[in-house]
Amino acid sequence: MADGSGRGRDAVLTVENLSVDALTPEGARRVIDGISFALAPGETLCLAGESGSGKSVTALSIMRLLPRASLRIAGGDIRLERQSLPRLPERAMRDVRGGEIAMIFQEPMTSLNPVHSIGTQLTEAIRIHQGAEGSNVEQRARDMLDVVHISDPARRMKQYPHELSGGMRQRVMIAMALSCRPKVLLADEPTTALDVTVQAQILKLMRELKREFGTAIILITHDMGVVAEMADRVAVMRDGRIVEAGSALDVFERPQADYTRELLAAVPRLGAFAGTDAPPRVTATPRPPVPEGEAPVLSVKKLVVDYGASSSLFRRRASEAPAVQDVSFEIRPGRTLGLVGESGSGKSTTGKAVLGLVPFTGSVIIGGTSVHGLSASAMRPVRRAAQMIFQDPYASLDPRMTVGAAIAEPLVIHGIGSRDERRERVASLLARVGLEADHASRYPHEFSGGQRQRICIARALALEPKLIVADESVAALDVSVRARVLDLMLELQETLGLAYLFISHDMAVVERMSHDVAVMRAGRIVEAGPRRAVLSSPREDYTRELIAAVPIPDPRVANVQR
Amino acid sequence: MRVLRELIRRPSALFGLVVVVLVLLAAIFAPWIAHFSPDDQLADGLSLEGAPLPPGGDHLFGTDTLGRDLFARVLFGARTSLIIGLVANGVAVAIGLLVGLLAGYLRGAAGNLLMRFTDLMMAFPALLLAIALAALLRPSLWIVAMVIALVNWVQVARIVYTETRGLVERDFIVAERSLGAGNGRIILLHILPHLMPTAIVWGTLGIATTVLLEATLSFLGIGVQPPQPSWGNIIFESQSYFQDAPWLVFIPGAIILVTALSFNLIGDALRDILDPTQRGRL
Amino acid sequence: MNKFVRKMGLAALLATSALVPVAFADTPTNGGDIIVTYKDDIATLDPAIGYDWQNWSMINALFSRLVDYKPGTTELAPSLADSYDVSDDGKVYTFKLHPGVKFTNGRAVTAADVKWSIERAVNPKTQGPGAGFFHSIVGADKMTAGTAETMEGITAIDDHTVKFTLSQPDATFLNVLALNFASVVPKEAVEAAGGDFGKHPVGSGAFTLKEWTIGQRLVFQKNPDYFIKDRPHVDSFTIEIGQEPLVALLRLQKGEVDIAGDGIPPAKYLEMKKSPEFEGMIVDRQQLETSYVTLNTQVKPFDNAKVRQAVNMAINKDRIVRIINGRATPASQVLPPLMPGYDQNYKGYAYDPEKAKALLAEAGLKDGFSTQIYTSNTDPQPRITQAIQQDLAAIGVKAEIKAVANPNVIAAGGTQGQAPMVWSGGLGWIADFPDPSDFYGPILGCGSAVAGGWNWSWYCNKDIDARAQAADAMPVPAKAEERNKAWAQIFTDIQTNDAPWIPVFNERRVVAKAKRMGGPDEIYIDPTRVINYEAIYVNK
Amino acid sequence: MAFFLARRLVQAVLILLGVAAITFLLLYFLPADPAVLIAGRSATPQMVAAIRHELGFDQPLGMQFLHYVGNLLHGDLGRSYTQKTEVLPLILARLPATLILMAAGIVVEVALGLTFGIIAAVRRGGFVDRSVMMLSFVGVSSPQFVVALLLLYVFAATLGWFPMSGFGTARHVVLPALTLGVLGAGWYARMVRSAMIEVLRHDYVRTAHAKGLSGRRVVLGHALPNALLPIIAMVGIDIGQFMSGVVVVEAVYGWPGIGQLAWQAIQQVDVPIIMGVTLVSALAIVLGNLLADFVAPFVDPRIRSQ
Repeated sequence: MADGSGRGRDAVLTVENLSVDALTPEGARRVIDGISFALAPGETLCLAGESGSGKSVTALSIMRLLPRASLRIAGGDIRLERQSLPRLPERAMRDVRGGEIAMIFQEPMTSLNPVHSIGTQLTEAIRIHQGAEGSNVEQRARDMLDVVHISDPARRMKQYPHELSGGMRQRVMIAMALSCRPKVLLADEPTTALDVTVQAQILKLMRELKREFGTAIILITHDMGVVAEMADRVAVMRDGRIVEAGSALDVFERPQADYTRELLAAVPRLGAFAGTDAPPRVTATPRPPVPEGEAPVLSVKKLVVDYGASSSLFRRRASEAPAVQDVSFEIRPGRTLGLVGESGSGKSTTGKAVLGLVPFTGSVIIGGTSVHGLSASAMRPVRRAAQMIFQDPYASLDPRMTVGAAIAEPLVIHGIGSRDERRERVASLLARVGLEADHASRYPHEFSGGQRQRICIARALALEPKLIVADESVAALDVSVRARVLDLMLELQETLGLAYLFISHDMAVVERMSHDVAVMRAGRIVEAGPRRAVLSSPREDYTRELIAAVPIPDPRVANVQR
Repeated sequence: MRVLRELIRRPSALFGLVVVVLVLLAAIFAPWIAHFSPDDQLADGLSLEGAPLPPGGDHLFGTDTLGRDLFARVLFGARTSLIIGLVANGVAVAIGLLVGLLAGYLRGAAGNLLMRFTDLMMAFPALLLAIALAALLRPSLWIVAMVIALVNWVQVARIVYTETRGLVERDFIVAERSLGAGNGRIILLHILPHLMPTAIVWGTLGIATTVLLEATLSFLGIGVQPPQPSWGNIIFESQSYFQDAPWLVFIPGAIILVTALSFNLIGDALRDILDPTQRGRL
Repeated sequence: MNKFVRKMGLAALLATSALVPVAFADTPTNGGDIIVTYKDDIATLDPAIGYDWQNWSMINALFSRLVDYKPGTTELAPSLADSYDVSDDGKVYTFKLHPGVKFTNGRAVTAADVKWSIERAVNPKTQGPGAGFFHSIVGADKMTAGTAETMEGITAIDDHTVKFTLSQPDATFLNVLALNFASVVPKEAVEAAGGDFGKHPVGSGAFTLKEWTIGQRLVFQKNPDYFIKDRPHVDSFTIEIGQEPLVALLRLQKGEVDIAGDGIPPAKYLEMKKSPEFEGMIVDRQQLETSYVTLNTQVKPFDNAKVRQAVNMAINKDRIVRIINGRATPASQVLPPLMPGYDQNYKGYAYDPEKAKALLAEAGLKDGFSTQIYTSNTDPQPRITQAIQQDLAAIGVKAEIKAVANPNVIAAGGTQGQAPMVWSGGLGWIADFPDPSDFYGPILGCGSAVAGGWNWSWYCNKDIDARAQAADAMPVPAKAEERNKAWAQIFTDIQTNDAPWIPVFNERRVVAKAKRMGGPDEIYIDPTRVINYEAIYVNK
Repeated sequence: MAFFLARRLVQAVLILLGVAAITFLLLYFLPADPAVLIAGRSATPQMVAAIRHELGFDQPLGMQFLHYVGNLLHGDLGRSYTQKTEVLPLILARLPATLILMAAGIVVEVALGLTFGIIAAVRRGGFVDRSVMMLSFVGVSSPQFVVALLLLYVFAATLGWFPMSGFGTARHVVLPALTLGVLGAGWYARMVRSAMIEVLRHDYVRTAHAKGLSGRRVVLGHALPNALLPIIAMVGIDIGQFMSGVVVVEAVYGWPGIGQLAWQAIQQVDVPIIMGVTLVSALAIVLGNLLADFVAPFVDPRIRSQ
């Protein structure tokens, strides 16, 4: 640990041997186990690691905002310059919060209070910490909005969070955090919930502000691309410990810990498959590729989804454009169409329309059957051919149903097999996605995110479909897990000849999975074609923008870009 | 069995369970427990001036204004009140569930119609409706129970409606639909179980209010007909005696309270136990 | 009615100072403002409409009539009329009005007002409950049928003389004229009120209505021009309404209230009776009331007189009286003890369950039977009914209780074949006037055994009906004694032979008053008008 | 927004019509015959028939209802059978008292409910939480009449802090409002608690803490406004519940409101008054809900921009 734990005397924040216990009825369980690091002024330290590694708990410990009933600092010390925070009286700690150490959170949508105006929320912090009065405060708040490049600050001050876009809100959060010129900024996954292009802008802004204000930053992220772009030093966390720490360059180029290496290997890199037409092979003996010219499993023509039109006379909002407009594509057996685009571009709606989950106009033909206008019973056989995997595996499993029942559900619905046969089928499906047969009697909440997504895949496979619509199916997963799930999906494609409609905002993942790519924006497909063509030589500016915004998990490249 | 074991593990739920079981046993075995018939106006049950006797002596809870043994009346009243509290309230919750669920799930014209009807019933002063209904249908225990059910379902429907609308949007319902599950299956197997906590909360919270509503109806002369005792009408019959014969008001009052509380404690515990995501936690 | 002084002058009446019975120890003092509380709203103060025990005494105080009762007695006395004359056949009554009487709007009261007022009370458009009392006046039938607008039987001979012609002699006619329904009202005020005369009453009585805040209070002020000298005694009385009886008593105790009009709820009665603190604050008196159970003579098995007699013997009236803390006297017959014609020697059916069972067996109902008993749903009526139920059960009669709101009891009783038994408590028969005929026609006569009628026994004995008619035709006071005897016989015969009722008790009325309120008990529970506001006074 | 309110207004009118129709139908089938009651016990069948005709009861049901609704549109609620006067002035004279009582009751209820609910939510799972919830349960399960008499006996009759009965000054309203409010407060405490627990989980609460705000300020300034929405909706709905409670409370405290009027009318089966009170209550409930709809945008800006 060369300088990872560098306890320079000039460190602005020092964490020393910090331990945190979770309080459970069975007794205390250690969730942070003796971590130490120091943060020099103006430095950016990235706490990297997967979910559950203790990154956020560390940040909350520093702020002393751990939920009193469930988490407790068990040992160690946190010092802001020379002041020991755990021993500070609550009153004094309040002055530290927001004044000396500020924090921004992952969800800009929910971390601003929806009932207070931007101005109120901004000036509040300034009033508390600086004791400034009246118009002076207003002026400072407007200045801060200016600093984070929000246009027309005077008007924004009167607006409410829901009137701003996600990126704007995160800018407001940053303005709020920096308004009292804190010495340290804790940023907990600040860009995870944002589109790539917006993420790029926010990251740029943070770098800018760091230079301008000299604020030291602790950036918590799971995204190694972000780490590479932002970090001066990196601390990799796992299971409540720091497994590796060092300069960004060192960690990326000469990782010491196995875990770090694994983590880096799992990170998808855009351009890694630039020279190929198809996703990489993952099985030894794949099925022979489907010959060109075979009838497509899915054919979509002039698809339009207009939510406004379906609602009643009273509720129609005239200004809203249809969610999906005039979308056409087809997918042949054994192939994957990657559908990329930013949030709100209509890609998920397209996926739902394909499965008849939202009303649409136009034509959708699955396995030769036109879906449009089919009754529920006529739709059933079609459903067997096309299945869906959702973004949030936990949300898409009924929390009150065992995993076995969930996987058997499609069989029951379609009246396939006897009870015993279904049990066997469930067991084999579980095995197929790499889970144990005895997992069938457990409930979804007892599984990890990756396992849950495997369960969802098993459920989708139960009917032996020809097509699977995967809607952001790996977005909520940690990188290492994500890689394994993607491998599973590829393997299934190779062995079962599945076709995927792979919906994702992540260009790197799409590159890895797809044969063809379609880029959506504002409800329309702006560019489509073979993956290699679209990603290597995009015709549209928008596509280029998307590609450029993807963070590259390589500090050297990132530093050049800076 | 698992549910029972889990209930017993929780001290508060155990307390509730014990009370409820005791009350149930008291109701079932009332004729064997009571020394007196609940309707027997005992010759020596009143003082010479006609005042009820305080607790003690032959009469554990004292006597009421007609010289009847209050303990016996409370025991037999448990039958009436449990039927009112459980059946009336249960039916109300069931109707509320049905209407709210259908309205929330169906949306569209049918759902709209159901909700407008709910609004209409909401705007109806409950007591007046109960009175009119009870006056129309000749009062008897089951009629009273039905009247109360017809009045009390509205709030449940409202809440269930909101919850159902939320549930329908959830991914796992969309997932079910993508699997081709029919409406019946989705409603029964995937929405209804999620509404159970609400049903349990209302079912248990409503017990006390239902028992008291029956009492109010009795007081207005449209409840359970005398001499059939119910906890509520024991209180209402004698409420003006609260100073001179406080046992007539406070004993049944305390019993209603403790019973309702016990149901509530069980309900709270059940809600947690039946939720698999809470399993293993306390 | 022992005596009615014919052609007695008002001056003479006042000279004898008959207003103040000998028993009065102190002389009334004048002045003072008092507060009276009631629970229920005052329905109306329109004398042609008001007909409940609450507004009865207030209307009485606002208006005057040709004749009236002496305070605290059942004795008739001249009032608006100085004197009257009755023809020998008993069909024509001629009254001379007291000169110089004015309505409180300043206009003099004339004979034409008397005619108009009574016609108004009879006119179905008025929807008054008193129309039936005037049936014996010539033209009343056409009026009630809606085919005439005036009654030829009433004529205003001049401003001060009014003549009534009856279609048949009516011994109770003077009593009828003493009813509130016969109060004299000024036509112009009634018309000006536009249907709301009941809220804006104008009369020539002892008081005027000064203020009526709906739901809160009514203030009655002394009429300075009242034609009877030295009355009323108090300057004003305020009726506060919406007062829970229990609360009213607490306020009475604190001196905030002078009269708790609703009396003492059963819950407090014993405590107050025993407490020395309440000494002299409780007025507890007999009234002209009988509480009874009607036995529907048209419903099986009560169509059998033996069954009716049997259930009469089954009821333990002493115990029922105990349940209401002794606030009543067990009754043996239809008439209450204070009523002329009450037979002190008649003992009725003694409590004897064994004999009752034997009688039932005789009637072929050895194993008893099931029936229903209707009752008002306000305490203590359901409790009393439960006691009755238990007594009936002892002889094998299973009576299901139907406790419903008063109007529904009335509806059930008045529907042919519906209610086998009705407990009259809470709707009990309080006499309109102190004459035995009032206890026959409306509740036991054939004419009232009709749908919507009040003869809930559906009792109709043609023979008795004829005797009743004959008794009523006997001229009063000439044959008063004989008439009372005839009535006494009628009622004991009804009870002995047909037993259409179980007379249970005669309830006493209880009023709680402040110690400062003066005067004898009988003006607080006046047999003809509950509280006599004219006569009450404040001790100085 | 304006459109939304207009729509709600139309709905409100329809609801009132529905309430009128149902009440009318229910009361029509009541066994009691008003004509008999009006005619009194000395009446002959002819007199009863004449009165029935006067009241229009000899007409078919549909005609009677149309007539009623027609009059209703002119603001005519008919005439009381027992009081022989227009129903509308009777109700209007008593309405202010009831509105004052209800307003005061709601204030008590919301104030208590908010205080206890917030305390319970902040101290979730602890002793304070459990005690508060237990207390709220006692409140929900207590018979109103007994509570009213107890309060009256202790605070008015014995201690003499408040007048026992009547209407007029602020002191008069204290006990009735307390009786009405204490019981409802139980429901509110429960609701506020769960709403607050939900809100306290949100990121913006953490943001507020992270800004260095005091706990009180976070809870009251940031969490509470977000938890208010369901409570406002509940106040709107609650008016209906209050209409029932008011009957008992007004009776005990001699409060000159429409609750007493309703009680008497029910006892006397005075159909026009029952109809009138029902409609006025329904109107109050509908207006309460409308008011809640109207207030909601001021509390939550998200609704404002819809």
